[in-house]
Amino acid sequence: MSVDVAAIRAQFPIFAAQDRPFHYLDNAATGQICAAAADALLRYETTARANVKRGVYRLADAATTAFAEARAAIAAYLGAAAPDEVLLGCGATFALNLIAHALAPRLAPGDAILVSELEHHSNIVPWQMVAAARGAVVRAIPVTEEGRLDLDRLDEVLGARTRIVAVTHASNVTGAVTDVARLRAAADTVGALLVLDGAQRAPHGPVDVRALGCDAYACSAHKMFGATGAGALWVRGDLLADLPPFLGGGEMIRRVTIERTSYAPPPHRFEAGTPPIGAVLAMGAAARWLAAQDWTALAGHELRLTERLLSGLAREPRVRVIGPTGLQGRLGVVAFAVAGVHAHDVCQMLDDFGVALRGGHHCAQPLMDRFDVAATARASFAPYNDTADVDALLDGLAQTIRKLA
Amino acid sequence: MSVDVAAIRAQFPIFAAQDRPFHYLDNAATGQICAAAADALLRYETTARANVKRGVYRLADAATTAFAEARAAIAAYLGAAAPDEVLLGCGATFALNLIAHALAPRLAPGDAILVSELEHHSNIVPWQMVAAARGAVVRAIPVTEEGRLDLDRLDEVLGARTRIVAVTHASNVTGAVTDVARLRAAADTVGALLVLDGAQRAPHGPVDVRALGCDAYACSAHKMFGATGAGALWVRGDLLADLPPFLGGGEMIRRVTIERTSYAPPPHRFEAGTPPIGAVLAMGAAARWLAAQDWTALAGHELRLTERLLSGLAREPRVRVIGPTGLQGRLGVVAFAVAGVHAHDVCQMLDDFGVALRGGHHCAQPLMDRFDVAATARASFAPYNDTADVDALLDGLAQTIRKLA
Amino acid sequence: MSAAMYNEAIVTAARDGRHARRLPAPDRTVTCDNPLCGDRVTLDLTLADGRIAEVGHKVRGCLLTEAAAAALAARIGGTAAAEAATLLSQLRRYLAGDGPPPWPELAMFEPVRAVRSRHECVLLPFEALAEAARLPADGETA
Amino acid sequence: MSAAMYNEAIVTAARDGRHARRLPAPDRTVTCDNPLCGDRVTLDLTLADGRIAEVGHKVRGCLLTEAAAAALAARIGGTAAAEAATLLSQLRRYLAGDGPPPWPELAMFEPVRAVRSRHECVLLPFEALAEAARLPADGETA
Ligand SMILES: Cc1ncc(COP(=O)(O)O)c(C=O)c1O
Ligand SMILES: Cc1ncc(COP(=O)(O)O)c(C=O)c1O
Repeated sequence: MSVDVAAIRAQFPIFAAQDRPFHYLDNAATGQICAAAADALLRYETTARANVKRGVYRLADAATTAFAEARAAIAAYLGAAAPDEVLLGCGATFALNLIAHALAPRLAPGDAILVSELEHHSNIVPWQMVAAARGAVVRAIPVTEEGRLDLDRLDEVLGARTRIVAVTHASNVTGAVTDVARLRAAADTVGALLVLDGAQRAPHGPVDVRALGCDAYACSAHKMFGATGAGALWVRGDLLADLPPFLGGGEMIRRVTIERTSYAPPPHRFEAGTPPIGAVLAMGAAARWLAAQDWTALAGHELRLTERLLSGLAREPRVRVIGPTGLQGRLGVVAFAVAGVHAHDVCQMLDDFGVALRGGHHCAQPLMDRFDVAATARASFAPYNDTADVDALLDGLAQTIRKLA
Repeated sequence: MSVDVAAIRAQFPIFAAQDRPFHYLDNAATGQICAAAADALLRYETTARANVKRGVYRLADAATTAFAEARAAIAAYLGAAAPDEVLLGCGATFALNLIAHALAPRLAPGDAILVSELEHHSNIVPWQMVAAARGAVVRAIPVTEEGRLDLDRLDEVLGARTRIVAVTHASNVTGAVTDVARLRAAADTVGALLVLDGAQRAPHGPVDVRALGCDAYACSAHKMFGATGAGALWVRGDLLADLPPFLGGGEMIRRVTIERTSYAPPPHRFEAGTPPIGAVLAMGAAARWLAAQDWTALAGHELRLTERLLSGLAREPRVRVIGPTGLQGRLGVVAFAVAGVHAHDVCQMLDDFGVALRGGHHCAQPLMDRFDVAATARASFAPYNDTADVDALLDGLAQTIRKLA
Repeated sequence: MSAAMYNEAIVTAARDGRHARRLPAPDRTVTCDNPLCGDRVTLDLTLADGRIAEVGHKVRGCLLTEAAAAALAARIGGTAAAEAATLLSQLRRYLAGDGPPPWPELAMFEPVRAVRSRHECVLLPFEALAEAARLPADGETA
Repeated sequence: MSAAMYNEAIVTAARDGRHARRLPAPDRTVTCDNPLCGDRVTLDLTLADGRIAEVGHKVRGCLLTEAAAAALAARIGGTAAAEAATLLSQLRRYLAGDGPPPWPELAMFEPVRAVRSRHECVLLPFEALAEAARLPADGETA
């Protein structure tokens, strides 16, 4: 099935704004905003701005309604049982801190939290903080040579004291997609909760949190073609009802006195203060845009680009790909190291070719340690990418290697 | 000095977008966005979007630079000694939670945190949470009949165990501006830190944190004519250097292993994950806009509107103003109760006159308890308001009272 | 138009003070807060054979909440406690624009349907009722 | 153009391996990480009479960091340790577009001035030096 990339690009304002070659391959760091999301953001901020949840005048009521509709759209995209299971905040990092903090009281000294070696720091550090506060320990699922969770070795790290398993749904470095069913089954054997970091997976088609069987799911609007500054945390309703709040402030309370405060029911209990209203409305619009696409076609398109890139890289003897070399169970995220050329220099040189790549540790230092590299360059695909993007990368890389290696 | 309100309105896109009477008097809940901020937001999101702090390609470098410039503009507006003393996050509520959490380790059981009876919940609940975690207590400065901090009674609540004084710079209900110099002197007698909630004061002209002598200062972009979803926390440099992080995640670390994490220096240590980039750039533009205004003229303008409103309300026997009836040491925030008509009904009726007012407890329940009212209606002024706004309010209110009281 | 919201039926209902008092010996008492605005309804009930006998309410809230509480109190006597949850969900759906109100007189709230931020004002007394119905006998919440 | 950044002077400096080794008995050792990208510079120094005698460096970083470390090591011998802080701040100002570089050969970093995200790559070895100079004798950080 072929994809009309020009038609997709027409829905992303950034492309019209570029006057030089623009091969944007840094989608894992941030996606481009779709027109629908940009419109929702701008319309709210410049023609309909009012605070939500408290005002009764027309503008305030409209903002409150729009906010609820955005929540519903995001909930539908994630497959939540009800909109109120979705908590809105300022990003995936915030969402992961929220769930870590809210689950902390369930941890006793000696309990374990299981993450993995390929997690983003945002799904490691919050758990380390919580573990330190509660006297719990953090363990990590090892990673295979292919850059996948090594679930065959789960026994080594999952134990009777494991209370929480928190792993990514897809790696922001290797692109590997997690076998959630197997993890869920394993977590069940010890009664552990399963938290998924969906920051990378959510931009690649509808999520079904109930089919996945997880207990919580985090994602970030700016990677989902929404605006910067919003994110969502889904939590299974019955679990959510029991969780304590994270931030304190306006909108999350039932009753405040100087001595004592009681809290509102979810989702409000978890949404202190004025939310990032514009970015949330944009996230709602982006979720609707994402839900309306043909993901069979788009996923195929992204994987064909991945294949083209992987085979091009395979022809460069100095290049080592960190991640699966096949196309099964992976997304279009490809990290690679170039012998003799540092990732920053690769990315800097490629900029001259209009190619936007990310270089560094990608907030995944344990994974860099696992593969004993200091940094890698990374290309990551979105529906608006095409073969010209891949070819520009490969061409620029060949020239860079000639010049600097 | 008179103010050219039409010229100011021309700089706020919302006014051109209204096709019916629009008397926006809910500025204490959220201000309208200025064109400069809207442009910065839209330009970044639709033509220049890239993640900050990690990329080397042109777009990413430009975003990183713009982000640093926004930080510098906000720092300048607040009077910070250096841009890196300003931490960027998603709002004042977040900022207050951050500072509460970061100061928590300094509290021992039996220590006290001093807030006040007129605080916004966002400057009460975080301290209650921290106090509960550390075995500390929260006390409150009482409020006078005029709705001001009763600093004559400070002795009753400030003690040798008071470690932190956290009060608002200006009340979001009564409009009273805090006598910071007196509080600072009192805090010094017991060696307490002074945290100011500047959410309401910051939209009314440049702040000078060093002249105020506070240790930390929080403010919120959406009340400062920026976008929703950003806020800033200033912390005195030497104090900041010693504070532990709040959220964990990407961008705030120095080195992560599964066992142990070390943190980056400020401000990065306090900015986990992708920041709300668009809203921060808009906040920078708003800070520049605010800094460029003539605040002698604008403050006089806002107070003349306040005076007109207060004298109009004084002519309604059913109306009781909660707050100072004079113009000294106050901002243009006026809350009032109407005997026999609930605040929601007042606000609902006024909507028919195109008047946008807020009704409710304004996230200040302890203050409502202090004055024994369930809810009040509140009008709050910005530079773009004029006497027609005040007159529409007074006219609508008279008709509402006739109909419903 | 907001003025439509203050139609005669609503204003009259809100002024209906017949049940606006605490009961001396309620079987169940529930207080419900609207967390977003701090308004509060306290409902006292007596029960006989699983049916609601007497009702008293105390409202600290707007005209809509007062009218809803009065309308509830005027009609609820004799209703099976078990029906409270259905009543609440039908009223919620009605306000959301879906279907008729559970009782014809609640159609006075028609103008409120368009204003989402006021739905909770109307629902609050019915939420208190539903919560009371779920309580064990002699239950009390604060 | 990014290619300008990889001018001959920088590439040559980066390949200058003369001091790219750990010292056997340093008086001071400092490791500096770039928190944003994880790159790392380790600097070993020996001192004589408050002046820097020998330098060795180990760089895990990009060409710019390598070139900066090599340039530092090539020239620093004989400089008073107390000057390290000045050196760092002058280089930082130079990159920000303000004034000349502290040493003429550091003008090879001219093309880096326009790319803010790479400034830290050039500064890192000089930060390590400034930190080493602040240490008490025999100090060591990790
Ligand atoms: C005095 C005061 N503090 C804190 C806040 C909370 O700020 P934010 O809107 O950023 O959550 C507000 C506004 O709601 C306020 O008025
Ligand atoms: C896997 C993963 N988790 C979490 C995050 C953090 O999300 P945010 O950008 O919302 O801070 C990212 C992106 O940076 C990511 O790739």
